[in-house]
Amino acid sequence: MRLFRRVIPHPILTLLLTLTWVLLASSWTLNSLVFGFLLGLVIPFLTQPYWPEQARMKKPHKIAAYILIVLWDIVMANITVARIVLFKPNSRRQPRWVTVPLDLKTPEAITALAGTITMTPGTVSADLSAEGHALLVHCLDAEDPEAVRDEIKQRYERRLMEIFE
Amino acid sequence: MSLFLIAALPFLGAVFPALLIRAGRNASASAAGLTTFLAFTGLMLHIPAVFNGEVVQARFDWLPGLGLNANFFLDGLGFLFATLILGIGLLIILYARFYLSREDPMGQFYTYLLLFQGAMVGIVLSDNILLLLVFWELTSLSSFLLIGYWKHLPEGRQGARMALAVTGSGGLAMIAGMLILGHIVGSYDLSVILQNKDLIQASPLYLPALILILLGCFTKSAQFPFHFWLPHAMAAPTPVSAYLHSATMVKAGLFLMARLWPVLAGTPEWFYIVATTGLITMLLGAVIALFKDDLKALLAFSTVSHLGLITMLLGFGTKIAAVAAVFHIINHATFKAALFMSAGIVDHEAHTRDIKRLGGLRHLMPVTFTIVLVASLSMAGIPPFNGFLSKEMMLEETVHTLWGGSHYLVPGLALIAALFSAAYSFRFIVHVFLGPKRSDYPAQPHDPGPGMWLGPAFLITLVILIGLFSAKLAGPMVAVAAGAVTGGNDLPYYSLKLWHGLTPALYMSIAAVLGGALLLKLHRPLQAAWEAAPRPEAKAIFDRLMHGLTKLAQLITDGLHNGAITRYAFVMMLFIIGISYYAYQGGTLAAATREVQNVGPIPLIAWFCLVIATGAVVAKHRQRQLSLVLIGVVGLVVSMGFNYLSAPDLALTQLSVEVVTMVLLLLALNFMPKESPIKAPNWVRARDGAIAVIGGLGASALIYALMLRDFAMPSISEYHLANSYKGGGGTNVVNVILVDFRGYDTFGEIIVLGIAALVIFALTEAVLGTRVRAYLLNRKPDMPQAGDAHPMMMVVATRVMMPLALMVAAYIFFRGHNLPGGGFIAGLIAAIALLMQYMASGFTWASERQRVFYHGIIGSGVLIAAATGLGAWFNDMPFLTSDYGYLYWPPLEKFEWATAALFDLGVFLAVVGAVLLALESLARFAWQPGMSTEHAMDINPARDDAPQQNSDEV
Amino acid sequence: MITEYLIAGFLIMAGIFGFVGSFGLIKLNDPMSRLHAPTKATTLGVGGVLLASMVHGIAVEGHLSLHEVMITLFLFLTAPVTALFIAKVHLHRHETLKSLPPAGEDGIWATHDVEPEGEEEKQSSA
Amino acid sequence: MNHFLIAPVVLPALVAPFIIMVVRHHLDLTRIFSLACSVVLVAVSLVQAAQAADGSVQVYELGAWPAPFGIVLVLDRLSALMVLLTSVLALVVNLYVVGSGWDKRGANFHALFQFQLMGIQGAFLTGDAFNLFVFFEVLLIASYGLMIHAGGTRRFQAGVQYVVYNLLGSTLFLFALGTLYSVTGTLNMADLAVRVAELPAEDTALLRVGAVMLLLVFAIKAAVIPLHFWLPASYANAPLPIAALFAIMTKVGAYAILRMYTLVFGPDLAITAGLSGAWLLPAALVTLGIGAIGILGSYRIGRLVAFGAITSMGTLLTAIALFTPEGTSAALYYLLHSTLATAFLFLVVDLVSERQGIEIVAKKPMPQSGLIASLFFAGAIAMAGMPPLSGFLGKLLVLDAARESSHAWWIWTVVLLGSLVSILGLARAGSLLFWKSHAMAAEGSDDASQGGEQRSQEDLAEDAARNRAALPFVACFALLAGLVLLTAFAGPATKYAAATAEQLYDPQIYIDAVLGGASK
Amino acid sequence: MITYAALFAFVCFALAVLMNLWKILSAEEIADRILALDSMFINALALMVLYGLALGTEIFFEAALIIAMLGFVSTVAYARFILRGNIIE
Amino acid sequence: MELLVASAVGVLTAAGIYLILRRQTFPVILGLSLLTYGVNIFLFATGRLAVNAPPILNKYEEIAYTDPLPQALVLTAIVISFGMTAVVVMIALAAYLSSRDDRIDMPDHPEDEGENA
Ligand code: NA
Ligand code: NA
Repeated sequence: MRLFRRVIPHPILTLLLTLTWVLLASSWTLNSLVFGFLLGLVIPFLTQPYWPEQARMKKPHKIAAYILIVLWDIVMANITVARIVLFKPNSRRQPRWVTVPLDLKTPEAITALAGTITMTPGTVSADLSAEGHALLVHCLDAEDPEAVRDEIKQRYERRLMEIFE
Repeated sequence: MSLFLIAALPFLGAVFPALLIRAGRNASASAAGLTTFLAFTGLMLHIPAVFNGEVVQARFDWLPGLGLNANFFLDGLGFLFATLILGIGLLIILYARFYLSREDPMGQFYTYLLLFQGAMVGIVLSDNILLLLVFWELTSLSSFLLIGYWKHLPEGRQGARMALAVTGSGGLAMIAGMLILGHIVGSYDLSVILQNKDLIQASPLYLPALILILLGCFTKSAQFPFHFWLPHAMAAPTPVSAYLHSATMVKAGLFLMARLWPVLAGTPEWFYIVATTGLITMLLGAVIALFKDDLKALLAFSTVSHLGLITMLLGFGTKIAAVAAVFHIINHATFKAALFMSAGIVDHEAHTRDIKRLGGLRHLMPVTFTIVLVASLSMAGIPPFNGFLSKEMMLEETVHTLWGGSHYLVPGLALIAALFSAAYSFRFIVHVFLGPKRSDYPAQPHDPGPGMWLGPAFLITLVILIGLFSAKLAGPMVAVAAGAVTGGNDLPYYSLKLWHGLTPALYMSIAAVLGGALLLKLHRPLQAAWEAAPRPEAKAIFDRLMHGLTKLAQLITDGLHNGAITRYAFVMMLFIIGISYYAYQGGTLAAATREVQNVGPIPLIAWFCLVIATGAVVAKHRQRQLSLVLIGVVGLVVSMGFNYLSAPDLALTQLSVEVVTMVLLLLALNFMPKESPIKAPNWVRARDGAIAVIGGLGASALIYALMLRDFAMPSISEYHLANSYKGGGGTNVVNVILVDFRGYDTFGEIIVLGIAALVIFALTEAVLGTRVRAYLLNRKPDMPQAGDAHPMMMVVATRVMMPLALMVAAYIFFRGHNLPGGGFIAGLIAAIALLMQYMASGFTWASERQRVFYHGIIGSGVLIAAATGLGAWFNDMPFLTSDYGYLYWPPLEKFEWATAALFDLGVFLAVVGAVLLALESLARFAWQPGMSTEHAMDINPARDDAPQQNSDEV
Repeated sequence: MITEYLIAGFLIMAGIFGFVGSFGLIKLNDPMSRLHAPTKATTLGVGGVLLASMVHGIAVEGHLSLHEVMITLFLFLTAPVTALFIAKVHLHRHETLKSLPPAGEDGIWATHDVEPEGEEEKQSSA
Repeated sequence: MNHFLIAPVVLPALVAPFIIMVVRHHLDLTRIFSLACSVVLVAVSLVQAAQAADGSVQVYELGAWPAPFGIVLVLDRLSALMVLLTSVLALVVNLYVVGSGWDKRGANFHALFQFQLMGIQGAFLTGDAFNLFVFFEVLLIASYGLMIHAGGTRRFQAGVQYVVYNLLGSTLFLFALGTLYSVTGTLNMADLAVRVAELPAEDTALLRVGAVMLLLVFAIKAAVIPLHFWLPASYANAPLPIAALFAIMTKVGAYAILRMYTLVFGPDLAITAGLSGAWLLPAALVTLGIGAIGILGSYRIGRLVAFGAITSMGTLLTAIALFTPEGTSAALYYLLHSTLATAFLFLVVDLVSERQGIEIVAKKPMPQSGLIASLFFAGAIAMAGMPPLSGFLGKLLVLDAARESSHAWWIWTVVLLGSLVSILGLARAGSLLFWKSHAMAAEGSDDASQGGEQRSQEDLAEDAARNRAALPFVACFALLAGLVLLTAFAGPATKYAAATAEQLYDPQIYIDAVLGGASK
Repeated sequence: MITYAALFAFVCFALAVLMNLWKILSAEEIADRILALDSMFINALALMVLYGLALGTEIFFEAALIIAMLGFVSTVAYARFILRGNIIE
Repeated sequence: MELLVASAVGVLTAAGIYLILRRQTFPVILGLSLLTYGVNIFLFATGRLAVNAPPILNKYEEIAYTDPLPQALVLTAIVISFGMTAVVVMIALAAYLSSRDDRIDMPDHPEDEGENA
């Protein structure tokens, strides 16, 4: 195992990069895999100094579920937002700021949460608090900011917590 | 002795004093004297030949392509002048050794003097008019140095520049004249030219050539109206005046007139120009000389007058006049050099040359007095001295000369001149040496040591001897010299003797002497009248002219080159457009051969975006950040356009270059004003707008016309398409062109990038090495700053992206040979991936993590590219010859490899290094002490748990 | 046939959301709200096109092209960063501590967390 | 395959990155490598000149791609001459720079210097029009770096102008190349010549535009009026030894004009008739005049020499614009002379400015005043075209070559008057700098500190050390020796020039060599 | 059918680009201009992929990939410029 | 299509020229950028325009390719002009920082006229 660690210090990244190569090359050949793998070994070595305190995921397998949920939310929210943008007069729309207190600690997790919020239409992560314990979210049209905050915490933060911390 | 050696010896002699500067005054004087003596001896060895009427020659083809040959010949005329130059030169060298003071740099003096001597010898020995020109100009230069020898005297500096200006311009005119002369004859060799009188005088170019050559002669010989420089040259040390300005250099013009006399003289043009100029000069010089109180000025104007005399004689165009001219040249050289040296002695001893402050010196300086007495009487034309003889001949000739139908004009004026000449000669004797001894000399005068008076004493001996035994002593010399001047041995009868009977000339001589005495008697009232009379002061005019010229030059130069690049660029645009239009309308344009292609709506919209954004950049260019945003639109449209029009490689390059450029511009803009406040006046903007529109229309029309026409011949790119795969091993033809067909261009291109980075680095060092650094360190942001310099999301996102981006870079790199991509784009992507780290986590944090120096990356990139190119040499193939093939390692499939990829790797590295070095250098400007942080992101709650080491949070 | 419908559906969806995104940019009347609009274009707008393209690649041209996945991945990584920065520009220029909701225990939002003038001096002189 | 041919390009291209990678922080090593490279370059270019002397045209096909499809290097008499001149000049300037310590005053000097050489040599050797552009850019960008070497406000300001103006030139170059490619379908210069000659006579307008734009590009480089405006400020504000090296840069423009307008758009070509002669000659004459006036009207020594450079370009281009073998032959001789003379005077003027500042005003006498004055005098003689140095011969050659021209009178008048004005200007400057300073010394006035930069004690100590250095004088004397040799061996030199001109006006040899005789 | 759908998408994205342009020119806030430019990049990306789809070629993909990957860098740079003045600190 | 490209070249060139004639360094740099776009498109268009005919060789079928050579030239030109832009920006910045003035004109008035005659 130690040998494995020494040769492949970033197994997930290496795997991801190998996959990336294959995706990019659109070729599922042995050559491609080998080559992608080699690059997957070299590149993390090169970039390692720039990502010193790399977070270790606790339950990486839960990522897939999370992604699916988010994708689904994106589709649904898009439709809502499209309706707001196209048909709802500005005067009846209720833009709101929402403060989301954070339980997440690791930068990667917080970033994932903020990204998720932004990518789901209707909400945008606008800022972190000075010490990183709260997230400022803007809602395009929210009658009940509390509900938005709770949904974020329930639906996304909890899951990210599982994955990362 | 070879003529080459005679001509070269003075120049060799010039070297020694320069080298012997430290060896002392005697050493340099001896060296100068010795070489001159050697040359003189060498010259004398040719006496038998010359007096036999032979012409001694030495020939060397120096610049045959031009007809400039180092050909020398020695005939009577040359011999006469060379003898004067070297002989008097020896005397001057001796004289100067004692004349110059201890403070004067002796070596320098002799160097200049011998340079001059060499140039003069060169002139008189040249058998090639271009060679003669070389020496001619050299005399101007060396005399410039000699006149300005006393650098601390403003008169010296100004006199030197005046002499150079006048004689220099004459010399330049003469160049043209000589070239024309050579053109008429078809050769620049004097011996050839002198055989072609009829050809020359029949040529329509005769007159221009004559005028131009005479300009040279007149300026050099101080003929009216160019005479004014000579008196000002008297600021030179007296040996110089004696040598250059009486005996030799001023005679160069006379020499040349004499030299070319056989082919130029004898025409009415010659007569009227030369004789008239001479006559006026003679008269004017004599008159002015009488009223000069400075001894040297008196002598200078007297020299002007005598030069005029000789010029006039040459101008008469008759052989007998030429004989007289030659004779007077000899005589004048002897008595005038003696007089100059004497004046120098007076100056040296009494510390003044002002006649008004002198008088009664005959008791104090008997030797000098004797010398001056004899020489002055000779100059006045008193028998039995030599001056009398030649002046008599001159007067005789004037009597026979008809000017514009008048018998009396020339002799009349000549008589007046002779009268004044006698008067100033007497004045030198009477006002300086006669009269009562004075008590107020600036220094107590007495005769100097023999070193100073031996020379002039020798000369007055000649004056007397030639006067008494003219036929014996001077006769042969005059005969051969005059024979050379008149171009043959058939000289008319003349006799050199004191008594010719009661001729008109004798009466005129008597009248001149008596009148001269009378004038001297009347000197005081005359001087008063002279000084009261308004007359143009040549120096003032010249100074004004030069000053005006300099001012004008400064005005023109500053006016044209005022540092306004806006105007330079405007002129450039105007010129380019004008000339291009001129070229266009001079040709014909055939009908278009291609159809216009249809346009879909999307390209139309893209075009619309481009045009609007471009217009907006122009309209809003004063808001700088907005302009950058708008440029971003332009860049996007251009990239999309490339992509749409089948140029994916270009699109990729443009896109990535765009990003880097934008970062760069923003980095720079941070330090610069955010607005451009200066607003040009409306008319300027209208003018600029007009030229811009015309330029734009021109470019449009040109490319439109080109696009609608087919190549007359197939493009070479057909070969590239056909051979890209076969010969280059790649299917992306653009890439194969870049790394293979035209890899050399790419090699140059990466070097351009590398250099750019080096320049930027060097510049950063230079700027940060100055007080600018202090300014930057204390600089306050000019806009309010937000908190959170390194936002967490940015940091995390870029961390995730970096390996992915590098992967993409690798992908783009490896596929480049076959599909869009390649080393350059890959390099940019990699660079941007790193750049993101800089932007996200800050300069200090990121550069601490940079383990390889960018200089090294650039260098290795260039070296790898070069080494790949050089690798071909081992196969004895040219630089950058590529190779490709396949590798097969089971169980893998075969790998394709190409050396071009290695070359591309060089490109990749150079790009990465260059981009990052440039950006890093720029970022260094912004570095301030408070900025360093050990953390990549300002906010990180994960640090809450970690033990607090250093709360450096901003 | 189904794939054709699928592709067409994706394309139409993409068109609608792409349009809505940029339309919102014009229509919405407050700057923060306008920031929401382009997220649509990035997600379902481009996403639709990419999906269509991917399906088209598989169905019509018969090979699996996964570039689209990479593009999506990058968009999802970068778009939130873009949005965050633009939001911060807005906060910086138009919002104050008062106009925003409280920032919880930290008291202030990061964008407004600027050290006072004097402190900087101290640091640089230290 | 004569790999020697590319050595003048590859050698500096290898040495420069080596310097920045390996010995960047060791000044002595950097100098050794840089100087060694310069010496080897001289040797290489001597061999090349010898090879080209027999009149053969050697071709080096890069990447083994046949012309016109790949890029070729071509060595004929002209390019060999230019390469040799560049190498010699570079060696001398390098010696001077090392000796005077100029290279220490900023970063990356020697790397940029070598890259600059690479660019210049590449431009002289290439046989491809676009590649010429690339090497123009290489030499330009290196020159930007060298121009602002050691920094300073005025230098930066002048640098901006220099770069901007040249970027406009580069843009025009691309317009020209695009047009030519679009019309002819080729970039190889020999191939261009063949294709242009065969172009249908009824479709000439576009080619003419391309041709003339190209000429204008080169005219910018050659500082032809009214495209010369970049030069005075750039040269005068550059470090003066660099300005000395730049003496060759204007010649690149002259070279390119000569090359393209004898090979591709030759004087007999009907299509482009009247394009080059019509305005180039008058423009060259005006250039000469403005340059001469500038010499007289300059307040600073660097600027004075810069205008001297413009004057000499005017003379040179006058000779080139005759487009006759005699004119070209004269031009080539004058080119050799004026490059050395301009560089020489720039170096001398640097000696002066290092000691007493840049203004042309009388100050206290400087150290080594006598020696420097002599050098200045020699430089002025060379610059003004006075005997005994080669300038006079060059001027005579130019005037002689102009005899048959219908503009002979104009040419003679301007050249001679230009000389006069130059002489006046140089005499004025010399008299102020070297003679009047003695008067100042005598009067004991003290204004030496005026005009120059304020200097600390250390600087002064360094100055003193620098003043004792012999190497700068060696460099000056080397250039002077070059001028003397050029004078003494004017016969052989003009013979080579005449042979070069003859080769240029018989472009078929060049074309056959490049295209393998296939064009016949 | 795909053709029509593609045409529809083309029209939508083309209009979107025009609206972006309008916003870039007319916005009062620099933040809006940056946002509009960013949207324009995204819409251009979509247009390119659409073209690739319509023409059945893959050569448009790389440009799309580059935009997706690098487009945000200039947007961030613009924004950072306003926020901090210095974009690398 | 040709007209669009040609007019784009013209517009970019005209805008570039206009901005280059401004009096401060920054607009001049903007002008150079626009001019660079203009000339790059010009050079590109000398290979004539073609849609969907990139010069990527297809091993399987005979198809039309656009002229690859101008593309290669433009690529080189883009890279070079990038380097040039970087340098000119830096020198302009250095000039500005040294003099705190970003006017591009450089008035050159002598402090001392010296001896004239
Ligand atoms: Na490529
Ligand atoms: Na650019």
